[in-house]
Amino acid sequence: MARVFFSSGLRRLVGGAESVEIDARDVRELLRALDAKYPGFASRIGDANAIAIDGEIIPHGEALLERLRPDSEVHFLPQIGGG
Amino acid sequence: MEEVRYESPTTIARAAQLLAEPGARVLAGGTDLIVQMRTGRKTPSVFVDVKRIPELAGIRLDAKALWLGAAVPAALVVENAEVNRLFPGLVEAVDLIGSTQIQGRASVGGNLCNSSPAADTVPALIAIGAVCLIAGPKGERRVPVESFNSAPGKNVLAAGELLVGFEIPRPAARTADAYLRFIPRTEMDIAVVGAGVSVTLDASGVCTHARVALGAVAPTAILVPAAVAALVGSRGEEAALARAAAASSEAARPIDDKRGTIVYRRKVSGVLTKRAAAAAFERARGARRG
Amino acid sequence: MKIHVHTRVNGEATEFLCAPDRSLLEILRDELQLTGTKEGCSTGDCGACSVMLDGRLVCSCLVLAPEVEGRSIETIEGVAKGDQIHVLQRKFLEHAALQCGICTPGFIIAAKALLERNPDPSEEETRYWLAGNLCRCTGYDKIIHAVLDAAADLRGETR
Amino acid sequence: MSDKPKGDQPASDRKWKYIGTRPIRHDGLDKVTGRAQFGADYALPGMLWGKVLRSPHAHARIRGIDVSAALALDGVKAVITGRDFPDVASEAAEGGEGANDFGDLAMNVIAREKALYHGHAVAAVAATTAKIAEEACKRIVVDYEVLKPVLSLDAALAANAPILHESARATGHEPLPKGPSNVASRREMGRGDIAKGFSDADVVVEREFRTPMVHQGYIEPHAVLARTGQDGRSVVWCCTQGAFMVRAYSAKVLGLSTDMIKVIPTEIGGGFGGKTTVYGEPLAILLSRKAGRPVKFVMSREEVFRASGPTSGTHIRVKMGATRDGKLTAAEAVLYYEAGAFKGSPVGAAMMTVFAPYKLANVRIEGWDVVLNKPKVAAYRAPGAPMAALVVETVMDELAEKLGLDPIDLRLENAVHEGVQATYGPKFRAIGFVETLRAAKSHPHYKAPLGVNQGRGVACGFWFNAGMSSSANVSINEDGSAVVVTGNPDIGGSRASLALMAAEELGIPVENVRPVVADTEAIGYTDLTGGSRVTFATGMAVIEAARDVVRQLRARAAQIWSVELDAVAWEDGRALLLSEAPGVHEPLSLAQLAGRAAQTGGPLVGRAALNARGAGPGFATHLCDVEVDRETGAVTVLRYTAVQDAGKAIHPSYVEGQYQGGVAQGIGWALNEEYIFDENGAMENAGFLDYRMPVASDLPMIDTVIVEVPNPMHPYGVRGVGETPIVPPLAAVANAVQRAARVKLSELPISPPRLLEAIDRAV
Repeated sequence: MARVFFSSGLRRLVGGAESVEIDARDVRELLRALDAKYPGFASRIGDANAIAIDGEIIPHGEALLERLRPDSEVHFLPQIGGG
Repeated sequence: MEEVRYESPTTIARAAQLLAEPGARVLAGGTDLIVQMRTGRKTPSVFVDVKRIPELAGIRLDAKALWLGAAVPAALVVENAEVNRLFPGLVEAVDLIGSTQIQGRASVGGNLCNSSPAADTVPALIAIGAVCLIAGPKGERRVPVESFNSAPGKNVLAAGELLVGFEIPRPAARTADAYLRFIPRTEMDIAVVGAGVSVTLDASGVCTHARVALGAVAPTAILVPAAVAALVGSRGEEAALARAAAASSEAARPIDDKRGTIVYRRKVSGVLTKRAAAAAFERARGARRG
Repeated sequence: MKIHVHTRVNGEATEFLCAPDRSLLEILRDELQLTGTKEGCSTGDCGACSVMLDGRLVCSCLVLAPEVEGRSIETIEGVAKGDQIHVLQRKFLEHAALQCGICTPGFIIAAKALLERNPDPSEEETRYWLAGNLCRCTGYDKIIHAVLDAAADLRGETR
Repeated sequence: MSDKPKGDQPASDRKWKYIGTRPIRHDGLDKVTGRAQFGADYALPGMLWGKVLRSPHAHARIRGIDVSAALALDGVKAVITGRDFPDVASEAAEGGEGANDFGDLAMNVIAREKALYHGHAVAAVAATTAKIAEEACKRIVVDYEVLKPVLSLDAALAANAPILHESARATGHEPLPKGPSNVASRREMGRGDIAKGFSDADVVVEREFRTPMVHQGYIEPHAVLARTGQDGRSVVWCCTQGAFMVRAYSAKVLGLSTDMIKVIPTEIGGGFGGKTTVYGEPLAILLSRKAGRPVKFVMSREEVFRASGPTSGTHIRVKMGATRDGKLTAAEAVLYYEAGAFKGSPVGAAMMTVFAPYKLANVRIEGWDVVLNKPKVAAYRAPGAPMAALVVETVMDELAEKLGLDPIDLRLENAVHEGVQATYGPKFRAIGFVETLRAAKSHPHYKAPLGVNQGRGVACGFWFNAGMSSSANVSINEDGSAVVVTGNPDIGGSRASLALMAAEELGIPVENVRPVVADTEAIGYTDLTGGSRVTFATGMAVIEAARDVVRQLRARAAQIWSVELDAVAWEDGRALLLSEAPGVHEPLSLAQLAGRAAQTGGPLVGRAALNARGAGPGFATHLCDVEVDRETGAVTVLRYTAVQDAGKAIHPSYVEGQYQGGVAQGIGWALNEEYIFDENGAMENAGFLDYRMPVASDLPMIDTVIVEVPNPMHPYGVRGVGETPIVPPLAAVANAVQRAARVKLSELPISPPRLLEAIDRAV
């Protein structure tokens, strides 16, 4: 079960939970599961533009097929730009 | 679109003739004029390059005075050993005009004729009693530097008139000048405040004569008689310098702009007057007969 | 009306036609294809367009093209002699004194002018002499080292 | 001897032959002799000159534009306005930098209904000379309805503020403004219990800073030359941080497919993030199409200031608490960032970086992205992080003073390390923060005595560093020399680093490796030069491509020797036979194998294309000594030391150069640089004279210490180094000034009038 962490800004979308465990093999499955558990979640994290999986920050658009390990830690983050 | 001309006369008479044409502008070092043209602030129709006129291009020292051609580039002034010996404050001011590159072109005459209140050489010239030599269709005339500019961007030159150079009287014995300016960086800025001071001491070290001028704190560079009064009769001691500083702060009539505030410029006017006066006293004590 | 100007550029007799209000920088770059001299500001504040005019360091953006009639100009293209680069050029390379390189020609021209009149400048003299040349990449550190090292090399010292 | 390429060993165990040496960069000779061609150095026969007409109002509705008088001018070949461009829908821009939206981008390139900042492009002209183009711009008549401009964060957020984008609504986390506002987004992040954290603290410090909009200040103005054929295909030469970005963005703005545009990156005269989007490129393409002739645009310095992408002005509040023994208990930050005329400030990155160096269980961070009538911000070196670090690091300094602790010790007590959960979420892998603190503490600089009116500041900084997509080809020439082709414009010596990595893998001298920056049709897709990613990510691709060609070389040798591939090793630029019978086959050099390439199957070309994962975060600790003139408020930087973890320094000179350059920019930002606007929103100091970047005489030598804690995710241990160096200096300078002058600061720049006022207030 991957553990998904919610920063304070996202907690209102998930009933105040700090983190939940989700059974998912990749990010696409994870988002589906989260959306099922918290209806509307997937569409409302639009501004969380990056996802960190086990410390690796991946732009949202690239992360869908990212594999998750059973002990993976997932965080939703704002987008970062570099100079 | 306007046609533009470039002329490089070799005589004052021909230059005066050209300068009588509407839209004619003197081109000396070009470091102000060309920038103003690029940014659209000035649209000259005739460039009158005066650098090929001998009277404007030389430095000469005689028994009476230093004769400084209006178009002499700053670098030549700074490199001149006699000018350094007699007028260290003027050299300090000239050396502050822009970068090394700018110094290769910019002239003292241009610095004055641009009529910026912040021009570095102007307070220094005023402090040493420099007089402008002006030629024009009606002949020559002399104007003290402090009376040359009338407002930002404005001066006493009439159509067809031309600044030929400066007559700077040889300093009396135990006389020295100093110039300081404040800028936020160490180089490449326009003065936020400039202070030029000249003092003459008697044999016992008491100041008998002084001139104090400030730049960038009024529409034109100003003389500060009250600061002079504080210095004359003193030996440049702390209390006298403090009185001169207070007089300069009081005399300053600055504006708030992107380069500094009123409060700041007033305060720094005093600080620089004090520091420049201290330097001038120090130099005058060690100065040999001019 | 265009003016016919005769000059010497890097030792070569050169002539060009120009409108009276064009800058030497524009002529060098757009007419003579000497694009080694760079434009950073066109107001004399960055030094990228530095050239030597009759042995004086100037910003070519602040020289009107007709002013160079009968004068001689040295640009970055004239600094290396044949297959021999100048010591300053070598030291800039050895010290990694350039990152993007846009300011480099101006710095080399200005530094060369310094070393020609002062073979043993102090760090402070070097910094003030070069204050009219902006560099935004290096923090100047390696540039100053390169110039001081080139000066030592030209004096026959090893640092 | 191993049967595998050396590269499979951990980076820390490896014996380097070329990595860590300081060869002369391959493009260096062209750059010191004036031969290198930058953006403005290209010209084509029949070329026209482009000029942009820019809005003289910071906020105005455009009721109509009449270009007829301009078109009537002899020599004018084309005029375009917003109406010549397609409508572009709102869509997040990938592959660029920061939070760009293509709809906004299109409107930033040329205004449509509204001009949103002083300098916003309104029309563009192509003519036979620059002077005619300029004159034509003057003859274009624009009917403006001038609106009240919004010029500060406070004004933008005020009730009844004029609204820039009437139909836009704030996004993010509630509470959000209802209805139209200048808030583009509001977000929150955090964890733990803030109230409890602060109640556990023995000391709480709260500080507030305002920082102005500042510019990257690259010396080369934006320049572009575009040529379009009768088939509608365009070739674009421009100085950019990303040729593929220019292609994608221009295609999007012009409604073209990507294959219609080829972008050839020229040498680039600095960018620092400022050349990560498009300005004149789409205009030049469209004008060249309309005029049927090449069109060249070069921005003036004034245009660069007014109409490119500086970074945000900010208003930041930070509160932190600590126990008596120096353990941080809680931290809170509220960050307001100016986005400029369109949404997308770097506040997101600021929220994530603000407390990243420290172990904190209780955190609350609130970030606001606010639009106002200033140029749209672009990336600037560690976008968003320096201003946030300024406030946190001044708070840390004040905590240290209040607790009577050494400022480095306080940071060491709370410094993050491997395994710690970052305040922005994930756990750190191997990082070198503690190592930078220790190196700074033991540096002679830290113990050097200080004089009267002098002070020493310490500050730390963090940046993520990026990976992203890169392609690389490594091909072997007939004589055994090599060519490395990548798609990243070289902004600070990256060609030398990439060549070093190829040399290391191939085992040939770096002088025999030629690194090339290719155009968009000569190499696979490559994300732009930015995010400190090139040496890391493109370097990874080069290493992979080189290993690919080494595999081929081993196979060729195996073929010649009639042995299995596994029996051939590659060492020091030669294929060696790992057989029981030494001396049977002499090793085959790269040159020998290259010479027999045709015989053994054809040319030797290694390829790699990857989306690099595992960028290692960069940490730095800086020391700064200043002297303050208490009568004028002038600050002199006396000494500066920058300590930073590079993972592995490939070419140490250019690593040092990044540290030094970032420090210089940071010092400028701290002391003098700022956008000054008049009451109508026109920038008053749009030139190098009054936008006061540091000159050579303003700075001391900048000492550097390269710490190397290898990034476990890179074959050589590389971390990006380009951005982190600008994060600490704002605070390092501020802390030094505060200690030297015994004042509390709350605003940048620490200009002489501002500091003198603070000194007078404190007396």
